[in-house]
Amino acid sequence: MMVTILDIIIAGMLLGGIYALIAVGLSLQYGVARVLNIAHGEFIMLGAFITWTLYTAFGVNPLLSLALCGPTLFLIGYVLYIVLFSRLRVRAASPGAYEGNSMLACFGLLFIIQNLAILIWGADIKGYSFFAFPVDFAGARFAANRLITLGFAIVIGLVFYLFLARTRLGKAIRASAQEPEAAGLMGVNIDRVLALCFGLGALMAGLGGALISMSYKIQPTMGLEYTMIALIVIVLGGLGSIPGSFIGGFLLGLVGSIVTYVEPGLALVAYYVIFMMVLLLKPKGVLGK
Amino acid sequence: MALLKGEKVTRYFGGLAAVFDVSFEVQQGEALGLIGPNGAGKTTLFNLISAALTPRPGAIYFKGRKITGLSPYRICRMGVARTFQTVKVFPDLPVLTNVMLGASFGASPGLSWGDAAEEASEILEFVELSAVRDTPAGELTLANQKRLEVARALATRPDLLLLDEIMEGLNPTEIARSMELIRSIRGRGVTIIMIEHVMKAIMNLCDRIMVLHHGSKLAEGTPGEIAASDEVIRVYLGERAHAGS
Amino acid sequence: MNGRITTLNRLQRGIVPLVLLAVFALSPLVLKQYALILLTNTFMYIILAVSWSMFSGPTGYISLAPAAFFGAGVYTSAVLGFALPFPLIVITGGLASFCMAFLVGALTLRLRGIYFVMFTFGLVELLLNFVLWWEVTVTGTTGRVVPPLGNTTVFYFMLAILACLLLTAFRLKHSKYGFALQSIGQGEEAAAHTGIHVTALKMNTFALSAFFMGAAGVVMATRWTYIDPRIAFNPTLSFLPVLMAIFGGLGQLYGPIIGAAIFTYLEEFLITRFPYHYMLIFGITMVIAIRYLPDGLVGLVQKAWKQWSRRKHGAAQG
Amino acid sequence: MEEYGRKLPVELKRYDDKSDIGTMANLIEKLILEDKVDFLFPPWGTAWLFAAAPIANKYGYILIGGPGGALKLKQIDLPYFFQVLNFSDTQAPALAEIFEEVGVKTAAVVYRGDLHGIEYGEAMVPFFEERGIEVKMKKSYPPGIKDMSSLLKEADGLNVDAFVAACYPDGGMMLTSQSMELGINFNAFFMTVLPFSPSLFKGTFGERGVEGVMGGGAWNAKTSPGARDLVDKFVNLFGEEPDYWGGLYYWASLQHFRQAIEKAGTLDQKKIRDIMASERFDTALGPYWYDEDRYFVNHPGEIGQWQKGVFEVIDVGEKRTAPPLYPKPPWPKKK
Repeated sequence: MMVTILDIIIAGMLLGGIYALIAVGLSLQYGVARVLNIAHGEFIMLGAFITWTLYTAFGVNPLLSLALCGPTLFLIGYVLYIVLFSRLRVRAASPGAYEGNSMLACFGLLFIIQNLAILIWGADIKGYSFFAFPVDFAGARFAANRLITLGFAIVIGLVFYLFLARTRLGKAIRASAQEPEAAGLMGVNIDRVLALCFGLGALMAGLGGALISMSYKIQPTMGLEYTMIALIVIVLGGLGSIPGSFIGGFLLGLVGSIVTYVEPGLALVAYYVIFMMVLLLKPKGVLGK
Repeated sequence: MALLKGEKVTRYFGGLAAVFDVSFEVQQGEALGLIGPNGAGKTTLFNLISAALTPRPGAIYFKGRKITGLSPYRICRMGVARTFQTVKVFPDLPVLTNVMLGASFGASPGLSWGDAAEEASEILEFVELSAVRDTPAGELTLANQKRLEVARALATRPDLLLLDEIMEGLNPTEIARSMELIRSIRGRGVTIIMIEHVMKAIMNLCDRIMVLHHGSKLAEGTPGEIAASDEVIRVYLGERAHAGS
Repeated sequence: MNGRITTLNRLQRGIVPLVLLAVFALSPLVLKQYALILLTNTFMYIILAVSWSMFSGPTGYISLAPAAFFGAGVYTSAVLGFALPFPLIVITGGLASFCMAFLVGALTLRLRGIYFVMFTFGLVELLLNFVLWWEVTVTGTTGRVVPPLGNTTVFYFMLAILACLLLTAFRLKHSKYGFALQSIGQGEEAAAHTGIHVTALKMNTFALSAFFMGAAGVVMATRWTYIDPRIAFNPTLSFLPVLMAIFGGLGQLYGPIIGAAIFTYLEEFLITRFPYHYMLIFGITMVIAIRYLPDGLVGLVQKAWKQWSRRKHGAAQG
Repeated sequence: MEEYGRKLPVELKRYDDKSDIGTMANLIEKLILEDKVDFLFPPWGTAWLFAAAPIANKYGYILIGGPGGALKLKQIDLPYFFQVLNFSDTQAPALAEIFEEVGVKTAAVVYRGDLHGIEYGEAMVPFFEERGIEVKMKKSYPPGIKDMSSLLKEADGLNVDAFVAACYPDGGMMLTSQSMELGINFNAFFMTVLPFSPSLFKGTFGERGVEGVMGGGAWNAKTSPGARDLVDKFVNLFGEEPDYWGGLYYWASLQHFRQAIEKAGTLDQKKIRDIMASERFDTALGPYWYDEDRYFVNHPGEIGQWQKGVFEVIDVGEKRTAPPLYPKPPWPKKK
């Protein structure tokens, strides 16, 4: 069986599902809370390692761990925002200064979380087998765990989207994203909403990490790679746009799959070329006006 | 020859024409008032003249030379200086330095940093800000920040000065001082276009008035003619009254 | 009388750096080898931090590209090897970075805020991955051996670059262009309408700062002796200088210097005593610095000084 | 120590280079200049060795390149640098020989885009072709790749007998788990770095999972009495098996080093170096010596294969501890 076009497309979707999921969290954190969370990948890593630990030490089904990783990471994110970022926000002379400072603080967080993880889990590469068998699909063959990952990514993304679009809290979040001052006047506790957003971003990272650990090998230093991918995706989809991140994720997955097929060594180069081209030519994202 | 000439100047934002097909002429030494309801395209027109935006289509000539497509700093050095509707002083820099930058970069040829200090002191004297010359500009009162913007613009040795609502938010005493300032700037031979909602100032200071409405030129004439125009009163005052209600 | 005081001040100002330069120039005669190596290392970070803050300090454009410019120098060093006399390689490496920065500057004119930050960081990763691919598929190697120089030679080259940089940064900061850069940071639009050629000034300063980073890269490569794309374009070298500069304080020229010096010393101190907690402590310091020192260390000291002198003043009056 | 008339206490100083080459270079010089250590042990990783070797050599310090290294270092004259591992120049022909013996006709070669990958990737092809094995696919992949399924699928589509990867543990883990997940099985599955590590490889995929996988190395407890002793000691101490590539070689190189120091009776690096470069000593793996380029040559094996939980040496010739298992059994069915 030769590698077919369908093969490449589905492989791109599988990759894209993960990309989309990890980007949505970052997009929310930047789009609403205005924190460009460079430590996003570290939250993903935490989710992955919690799942790994639960599975290898206690035999907990990784899909069950999703229910634990999410809330844990949410709590960490929420507290971090209250303790660190809200203070930076209040103090900053301008929105630009806040974005700069909060990003640098995230770099600090990156080092802290990463090195704590190394102390706890060691620096080695880790992995486990879960749903590691092939599934034949439309004449092409894929790993079961990746299909599950894609399925969950889409479901989680949809639920999240509905939450933002339909619930009162979701509407408050979107109001804060568009006009923080007006939202404040309407009785929305802006600090709490922003903390909520940051926490939700971390929650998405935790879920993403748990899903990633099912089909990818994990390492305490894996974070930055995923952060960069998430960054590229949210730029592609337009900063702060949740549906944009989703579409951007699948787009990038597709590009990655195609380039990897032609010349694997150029996959990351292609990502960054796209990233910089979009920044230069369509800074509002490929979907933006 | 007119100092400044606009030919069918147009600018769209999205599908909306902020300025549409406006032609105008300003003579050397003249003071032109630019009035119109909010959103009439006055500030957009300033942005087009000072090259913050490019007219599409349309052309603008300054001293007979086509200036459309040039960058803002070139236009400034050719002799067009401006102030901003929302003040844009350099807040952390001392008042004197704010003005020195204008003298050193905006004037043509630019002054050396040392000469710029002398020139800037003189201009601060002229706008009566000498007392606060070492204060960071951000710490000034709004009225003084507006004066500082005028000073910075003057330091570039302009032939044409664009003043965008420099009296907005000022109290009557400050407005009187501001009018005094504009008079003495005219005394230096500088041509002025001013956007202003303070009608008293426009009527007293300007030789001619142009009224913009929905991006188009509604009327043009001496203050007397404009004050007598029914259409202007209906559009301008009507909307003002409406906005105020 | 006023004039005499300023001349005296200027003289004093000139003497201090000259004395310092002389002290450092003579230090290889006195210092132990390892101290010299440490000093070289400190100089490298000072160069990166100061050249970064030369552009990013006044304009507020946070560039995460130092690793790209430094790496360009490192690679120049590796590619040219013995082909040219070393001082020429240093200049070539600096120029390579200069040109690259100029190009990047031209491309990123329209980008502001976070977009600029992301672009510059993307640049580092793009270069890293591209050079990696290029070396694998085109030249068929990834590692390059750099001819080593003696520790003392490396030290003098670093000192020379640092001296040139400080002189340049000082002259720039106190020239009209220095103030123009500040005005860009405080209101780019207003700066343009005040007659400042904003783009040219930004591009030139950005490129100038990259020159020194590149030159430092050339020199440092000879200490590392072996390099590959991952070593040359190490993203950490983008973050560290930024952090050092902010930690020290951007308002004054000596802020980044102090920041870099403290950080390198801290690194040396921590890494030998707490090897496994070093990066952790580093991260914590970073967060605390940003959380509690908005104007950096220098800002903190200045504030304390102001308060102290005010109190003293007040007491004298009362 | 004869020179001092007594045994000298040994103090170990170790620093963490936080995987940064600049820091590493500084720390090596700190050990030499500041701490004035008597002996230097190397950092982990090929690139790190590359940077450390010239520095140690500059100060006349012996450096035994245990963990990592490459043939490329031969190009530089470093009289104080000793290399312990076997490299592509012996492993590639040994693999080709095994492949010819078992009847491999076609192969796919993928390699990591770095020093290690390129060296092995380039080295294998001529040896394969010499023995009539057609290389139907040869591709590099970048470090940090996230998905290698297209490489596996392509090789599978070409119906090659052998899949050969010059990889590091990250890529090796991904290749193994993705072939399992995709149910792609080759008659021969070889990876340079990873299979030799019982903890990483066997520990992750299980004894049945790794059955039949080949890897660079190699030795096992059967190699010699000393080897069995090392395995026992290691298991006692750390609760896991040592790695079956360098593990025994480093151990033996240290025994060789110790005997050289004893014979020299001094801490003088030059004298010890001269003895190391010329003398044979008996070690855990048997006689141990370096050739004229200061490369250890008497390796107990080149290629290993997991068979029933043992990393068997399958080299053609007398080093072999078990015949190769070919074709490799299919991946175990997972729950």
